[in-house]
Amino acid sequence: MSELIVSVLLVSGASFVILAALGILRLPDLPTRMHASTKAGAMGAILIMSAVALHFSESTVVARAIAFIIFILLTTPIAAHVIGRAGYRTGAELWDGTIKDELRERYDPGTHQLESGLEGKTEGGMPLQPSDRSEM
Amino acid sequence: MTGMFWNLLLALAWAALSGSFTGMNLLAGFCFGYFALMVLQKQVPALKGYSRRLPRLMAFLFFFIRELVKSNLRVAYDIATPVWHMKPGVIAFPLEARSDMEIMFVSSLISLTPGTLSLDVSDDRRVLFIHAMFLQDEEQLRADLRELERRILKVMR
Amino acid sequence: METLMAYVIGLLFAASIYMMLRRSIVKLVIGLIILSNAANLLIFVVSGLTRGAPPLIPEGTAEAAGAVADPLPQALILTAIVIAFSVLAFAVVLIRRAYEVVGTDDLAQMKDTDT
Amino acid sequence: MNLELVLPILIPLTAGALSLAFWRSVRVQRLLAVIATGLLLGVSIWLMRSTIAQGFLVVEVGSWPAPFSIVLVSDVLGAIMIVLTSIIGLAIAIYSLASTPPGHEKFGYYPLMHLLLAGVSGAFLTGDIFNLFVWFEVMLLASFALLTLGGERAQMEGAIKYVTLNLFSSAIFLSAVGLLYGMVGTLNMADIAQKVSQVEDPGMVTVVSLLFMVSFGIKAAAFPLFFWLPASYHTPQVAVSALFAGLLTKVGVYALYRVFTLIFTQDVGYTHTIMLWAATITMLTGVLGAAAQFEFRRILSFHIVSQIGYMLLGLALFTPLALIGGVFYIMHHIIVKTNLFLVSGITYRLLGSYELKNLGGVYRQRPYLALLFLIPALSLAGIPPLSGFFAKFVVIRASLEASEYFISGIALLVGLLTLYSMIKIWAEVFWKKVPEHVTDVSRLNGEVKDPRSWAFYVPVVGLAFCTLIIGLYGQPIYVLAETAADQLMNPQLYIEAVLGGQSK
Amino acid sequence: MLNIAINLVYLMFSLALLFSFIRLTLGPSLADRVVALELIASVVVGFVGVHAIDTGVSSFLDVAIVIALTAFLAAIGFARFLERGGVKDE
Amino acid sequence: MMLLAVLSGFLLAIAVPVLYRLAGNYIGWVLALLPASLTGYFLNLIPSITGGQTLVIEHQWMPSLGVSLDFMVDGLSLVFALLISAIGTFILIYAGSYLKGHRDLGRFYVIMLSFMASMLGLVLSDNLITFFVFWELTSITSYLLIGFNHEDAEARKFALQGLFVTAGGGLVLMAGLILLIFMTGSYSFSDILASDQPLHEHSYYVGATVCILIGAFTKSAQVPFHFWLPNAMAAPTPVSAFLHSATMVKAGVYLLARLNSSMGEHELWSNALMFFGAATMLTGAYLAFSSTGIKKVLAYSTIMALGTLTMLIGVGTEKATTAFICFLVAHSLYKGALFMIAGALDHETGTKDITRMGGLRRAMPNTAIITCLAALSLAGLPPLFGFVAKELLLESLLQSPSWSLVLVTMAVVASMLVVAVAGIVFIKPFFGPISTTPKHPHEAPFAMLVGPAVLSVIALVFGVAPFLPGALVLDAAVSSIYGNSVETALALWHGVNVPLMLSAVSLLAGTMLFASWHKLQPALDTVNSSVSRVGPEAGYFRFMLGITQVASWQTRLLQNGVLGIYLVTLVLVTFGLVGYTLLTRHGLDLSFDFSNGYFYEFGIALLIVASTVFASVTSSRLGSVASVGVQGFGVALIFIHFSAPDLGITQLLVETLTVILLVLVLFRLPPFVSLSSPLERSRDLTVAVFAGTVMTLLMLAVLDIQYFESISSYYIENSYELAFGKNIVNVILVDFRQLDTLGEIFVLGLAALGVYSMLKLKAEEQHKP
Amino acid sequence: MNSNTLILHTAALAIMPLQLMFSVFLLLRGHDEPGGGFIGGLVAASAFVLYAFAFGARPTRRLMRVNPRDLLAAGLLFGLASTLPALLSGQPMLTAHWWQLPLPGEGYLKLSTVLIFDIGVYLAVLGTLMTFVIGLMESGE
Ligand code: NA
Ligand code: NA
Repeated sequence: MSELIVSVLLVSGASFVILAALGILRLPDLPTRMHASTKAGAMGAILIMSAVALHFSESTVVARAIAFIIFILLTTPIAAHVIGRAGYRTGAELWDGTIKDELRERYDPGTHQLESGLEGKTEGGMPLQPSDRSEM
Repeated sequence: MTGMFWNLLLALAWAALSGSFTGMNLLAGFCFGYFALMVLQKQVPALKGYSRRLPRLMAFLFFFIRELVKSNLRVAYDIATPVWHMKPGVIAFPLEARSDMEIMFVSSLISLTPGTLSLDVSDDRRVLFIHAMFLQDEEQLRADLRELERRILKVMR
Repeated sequence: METLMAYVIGLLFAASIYMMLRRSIVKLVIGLIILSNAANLLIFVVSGLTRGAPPLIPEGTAEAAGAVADPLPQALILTAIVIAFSVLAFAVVLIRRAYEVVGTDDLAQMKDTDT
Repeated sequence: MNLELVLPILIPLTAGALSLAFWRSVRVQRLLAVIATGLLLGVSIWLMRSTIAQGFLVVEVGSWPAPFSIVLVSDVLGAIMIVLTSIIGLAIAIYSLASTPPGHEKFGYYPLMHLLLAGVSGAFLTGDIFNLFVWFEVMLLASFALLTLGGERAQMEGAIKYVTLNLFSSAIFLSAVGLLYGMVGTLNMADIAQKVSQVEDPGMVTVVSLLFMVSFGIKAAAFPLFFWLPASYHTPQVAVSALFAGLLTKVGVYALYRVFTLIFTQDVGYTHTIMLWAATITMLTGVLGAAAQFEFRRILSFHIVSQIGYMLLGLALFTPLALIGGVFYIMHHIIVKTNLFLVSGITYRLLGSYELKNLGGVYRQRPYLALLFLIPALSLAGIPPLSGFFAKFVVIRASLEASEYFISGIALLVGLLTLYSMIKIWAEVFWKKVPEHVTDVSRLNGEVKDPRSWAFYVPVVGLAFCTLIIGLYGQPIYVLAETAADQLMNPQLYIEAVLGGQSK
Repeated sequence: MLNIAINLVYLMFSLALLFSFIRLTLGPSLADRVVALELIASVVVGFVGVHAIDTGVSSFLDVAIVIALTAFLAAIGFARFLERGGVKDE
Repeated sequence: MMLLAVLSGFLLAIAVPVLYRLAGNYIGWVLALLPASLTGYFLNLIPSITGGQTLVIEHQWMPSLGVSLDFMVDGLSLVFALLISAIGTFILIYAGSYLKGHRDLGRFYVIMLSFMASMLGLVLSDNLITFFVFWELTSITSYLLIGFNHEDAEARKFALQGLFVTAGGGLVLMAGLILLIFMTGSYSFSDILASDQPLHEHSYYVGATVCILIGAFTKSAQVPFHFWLPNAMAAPTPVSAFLHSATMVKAGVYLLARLNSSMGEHELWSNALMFFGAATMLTGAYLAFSSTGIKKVLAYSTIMALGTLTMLIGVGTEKATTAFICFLVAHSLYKGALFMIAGALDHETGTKDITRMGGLRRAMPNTAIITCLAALSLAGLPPLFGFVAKELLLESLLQSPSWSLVLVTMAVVASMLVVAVAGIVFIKPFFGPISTTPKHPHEAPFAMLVGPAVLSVIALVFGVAPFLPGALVLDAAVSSIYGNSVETALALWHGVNVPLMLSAVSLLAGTMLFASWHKLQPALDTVNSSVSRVGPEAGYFRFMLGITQVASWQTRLLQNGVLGIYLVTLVLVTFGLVGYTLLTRHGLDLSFDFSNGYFYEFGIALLIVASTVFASVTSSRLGSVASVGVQGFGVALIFIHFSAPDLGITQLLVETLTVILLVLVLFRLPPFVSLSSPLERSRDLTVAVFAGTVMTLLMLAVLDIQYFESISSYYIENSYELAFGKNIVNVILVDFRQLDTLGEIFVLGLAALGVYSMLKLKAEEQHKP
Repeated sequence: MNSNTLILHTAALAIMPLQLMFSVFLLLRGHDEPGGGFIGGLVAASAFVLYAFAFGARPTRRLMRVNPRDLLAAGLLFGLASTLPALLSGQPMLTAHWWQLPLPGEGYLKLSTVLIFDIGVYLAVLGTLMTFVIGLMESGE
């Protein structure tokens, strides 16, 4: 039984991975490829690790598999966000079929300022300060 | 308070990683966690009211995994079939989330959900720009995103 | 598999040498990376490949279960990787400084010191 | 427990780490430099005495039995090399007090110097082929860093060549170690030697031995593998050049001596003949290279190549006398070549250039410095009764004894051309008038004095003294070389010392 | 059955590697290559997981954890390069 | 005592700076005390030597090498030692006056004394190697003396020339001496002379002889190596006087005489000596006659004398040997005197050109008298010792067992020229109309005349009483050269015989030549200048130029500065050697058996291959970097797949960090551009493929071979039991082979240091004010 | 350009402690399972690299408080210190020493020169890598 579940988990995980791979191969532009790779890749890895956890069924292995999943969930979207943002800002071509781009008009490539379009409106009396933490 | 929370979490994670939940090991984890936090002291933003969040967290996890599978399948379907069904685009999504941690979690979870990808946050941190793969029904998408954000904030606040 | 790897490693050596012979300093560095990978793999392969038996002693036992992979070359390669990495980090910064100081990334133009 | 066998590695390592820890205090680093190298000299003499008394010293590092542990071994050759290393180390440490630019001192010159010495010492003492690789790399990285310290354009250009070609050598070395391990399953050199000698079909051993030959040949700067040396040795500040000139290539030579007497003696007719011709052409190309140069340090650099040829000739002829000659040559050369570089640094300080055309008038203003140049210069050229004469005499005698007349002839011609180069320097730097376009002669005239300028002269005098000693009081030195060569010719002694009861 | 699944998964991963590598070579933008590199890291994770099951050695899991914790740094590095206006060469 | 006698010169040389400060202008006199007392010491040895004894004094030096400070005194060495110390005494006195007030007088004496001591050591050494040591020392010290006026480019050039020729010959001599050691099995002259081994039959004989002759000929300025000697006149006159009278140039002759009894009596030896000696004699005489500078004239006449001496050794009869010794002594006396006089003339008139001197006898009467004596001896006129020597010379040549007629003819021609030379040296400056010279001439100071005077007087005494030197020491000297005991029985007057008639002829002809010297000069100049274009000196300069040209050509070829070419060379050498050896010593194990691999392993291999190829061919830097990252992943997968998890982790981490570093650095670097031509690319590709192929073949060959079991079983068995660790790789790293790891972290630290200084040092310096 | 987003900043703060913790974990159990000082040090370095990427070089220096170079020196000295017990007790160089310190409750704390050495490796690796990265970032990228 457990072997069956392990097998199913493995194969479905691998399917996600191969879909991700197919996705980045086939999809027409950077953001769409990222949709495929980031999520499906992570999903695949998570499923495989679940299979591993189940297969060994030892506390140490399970614990590590959980740790792995937490780490993947934390790091994958960050990487995706950073690349996506950088790719977009450096002018990666969007697919012709893109129907909308609300970011383009608010982004100034010269100053790299990105407006929200809500400037001047306050909300709930909260002062809005751009983050001052970065130095560089 | 916040430091204590993280510290405990780290201690647990330590024990989980090493696979041994003995008292000694938890203590060791606590120590190393403390060490790690010490390094970060100044930078960790305040977090409060941890105790209320655990049940909400559970509920949220359930919700999220469902979303994850659902949208994953949708993306998978489009990739696997020869014709593109997608209508991608970038939308500006006004944020409810305010603190750094909230914004990070919201954007991360949106990114993790297939079909949506957080590209950027406006300089005043009020709008999240999201690349969505399926903009066939933008209103529905916005509603879904808002629901996701609401649930996250519920866990975090 | 060793046989196949012999060909792969031959290719790695060839590629690294080809890259090191380019005139661009960046390619030179890439050649160095490939070269160290090639040498490490060579040690790994010539001392014998073993599948699925890492040189670890399982929990609760005092001896390795059955035949395990030869740990010694692994230790050597680990050392070699670290050393190669150190060297590489140095080389990477070196080419950057060289580019800044000399003003070209063309190795053929860096021949003032010899003649 | 042979402490004296361990300390030559530990002292410079510790001094390096401590200098690093005292990064902010150049004064402490300076003090440490002299103390540590002084200690090293003391320990090396202790090591030499013990080695002579016991024949071989062996430490099984970590108390694990050989061949499973890394062993440190000192035979007479190793002890000789350690003594030389420490002499050079002390000389350079003192010289550096005066010569090192403040920026260099602040950016790790002293730790680098210590660690270079550590790498060199480790290479001389280890009895393990992979550990040898590690020490080579310690030495190499230290030399990389020293070579680039200062960041001048020439340094960068030279360093790229130096780094690339040396890395190629390291990769070949590493591959060769891997292949050898694949064949004999061990890393301990004595164990390898013992096993290699039992191999029935030694063809593959010969093949692998050539990889070692090439790799060490690059480190030793033998023909046609020497390009990195003349490309780079004249680029760093002079104390670094001197340190390199004295020690680095000799580590390659030492490694060749070690493996081609201990391990790879199964096909001497082939391997050593290749080396013989390489040695001969090395002598010749090096000296001709020098003849074409008109820059003080470049001339000296090419001569390193040339003299490596003599040393290799000693090994390649592979007779007891030839090995004596080779070992003697190494001893002589390390001291003399370092000293010449140090002198070049002083004339640089006096006149601000290494170009012969910008130098002159030193004999008039500094006759004692001129004498201090003449001693190593004439020694290098093999003029009796200086150290170089006996070194060359033994090597040539050995080659005549081996009926290698052509090679002896080349060796003699090279001696003459070496003299020519030294005389060229002498005539241009010392005898010639200060050229008219050189306007700043305030240092030469003694109008401007450097702080700590005594530190320029102390090592030069000391090394010149060593040169004189080796020449005038050469008997003990010769006996030392004889003992070393005797041990090299009888690898069984080494094997027994390292493996004890295990050797068959 | 598990064995079949494992071999199947190996096959799928091999294909996945191939596809992502093709994207890496095709680009066209650096970001595309980086995405491909990221995916390859994921595939390696998968490989490691399957290999752990295949060989019954759980220690391989640590490899996966290390990849999860560090591989994304390369992507961040590349992104940083792009955003700070590094010399592009596509 | 003997050791002290030899080394005292060196010791005194060291003390010169102090003594100079104490003695000031009298330094010459003070220093001369040493050679004077040495003269006394050597004179003191005469009785025991004439008694047929050979003194051998032994001192250890490097016994293992066969080098000892052994000294031997027999007749030959004693004659030389006496000449050196006696003439040296006068030279030192002379120099103090000649170079009075010269800023480098102290340095001069240091070198001069060293030279003298070296020369003494040379003639007294018993040990072959010690002999050679002193031989080379004379070359070096004479180099320093010739280049004494070192700020003059000519002086430097000719000093180098002298050194190059003599030291070059010296090196050849070294080979010859080594061969001689092989032949005789002995390191000492005394053993070699005492043994009656037939050296001629030894297979090394020819080689050794040729080498020794070359050494001796270069040192003694035999044709074709003679050209350096006149050029050495760039030296101050005291040096010339010493170098060319008694000493350095005679070192070669000394060696020939020393070895004559062992190596002679062979056609090669005697013919070579006769041929080169006669040629040198004639050449020297001719060139002396055709020169105008007084020092040049004397120098060339020295060459003539050296040729004569060599020729006489070659003739080798008892008579010839006697003639050799007499000629040697006579020449030393008159040449020493004449050089010092030449210096005095130069010093007092300010010119060296004889054609600008005339009628000096009035201003310098004492000088004229001394010159007269010396010149008579030079011309070989009675009653001076030069006459005795010349008569003996002609007589011995007439009795020569071979080539007698040729040699006699040449000797007569040479004597004829020498007579003319003597005329030039004596009559030209001192007689005839008074010429105006740069300085107003007056008599030279006492210190400068005492030497020539004493030497000339000795020549006169020896001429009048030739039995005196014979009884003193010449007999013994002749015996040691000839190998048997000889009684010379010298006499001034032998009656009217053939030699006397020949002398008369040469005197007559010489006088005529002298008379027409002025008229002949232009013709001689034409001849000389056309000969000099093809002569040996031109050959020397061509050789030197050739060295420089070959050197720069070779350096341009090898050290061309192009890293690519260096690397190609290295790669070709490495893999050429290895490949060739593999084929010849092992053979080819070409295998395509991939059957034991799983398909996904092929996948990983393919990934590595593809990423490597792409990294190498892409035109995108960052693509290349990313591809290298993929390659690293592939390698990590191999590690993981084949049971090396630690390696896998490390490889992944390192690869990631490498990519990060590269990206950080590439920020500043320009994109790839295609720099090399298709031809270069295909060359590089060929080289690379060749290397890769050899590496593959090598691996395939090694894969079959495992001669011995690995030592790893020890680690596997004891990792937990003894080292308390379960990760065997880690236990090896931190315990079994901890020293490797210790070295490794220092490598890391060094890389950090290097990087740190490269990045920061410049910036820091720029911040300095 | 401001390359750092709020998201990256925040994420870095969240991920970094996990990495640091994991690195210590790898260090300590390296003797029995994959890991060890080198791997641990590399992971720790990645943590700081992440921080540096998010916040820049100078804030990373401030965060670390210790100069990476001093960290490196400490690592090297730790490595050398592990040779001391053997040296002082007259055993061959680098002979391992093990001490078991009883802890409150059950169990012992196993201390050894091997552990000291591994900590040295960890620190040296961390120091080295941070020298590389911070140096490169500071030198006018
Ligand atoms: Na589709
Ligand atoms: Na240990």
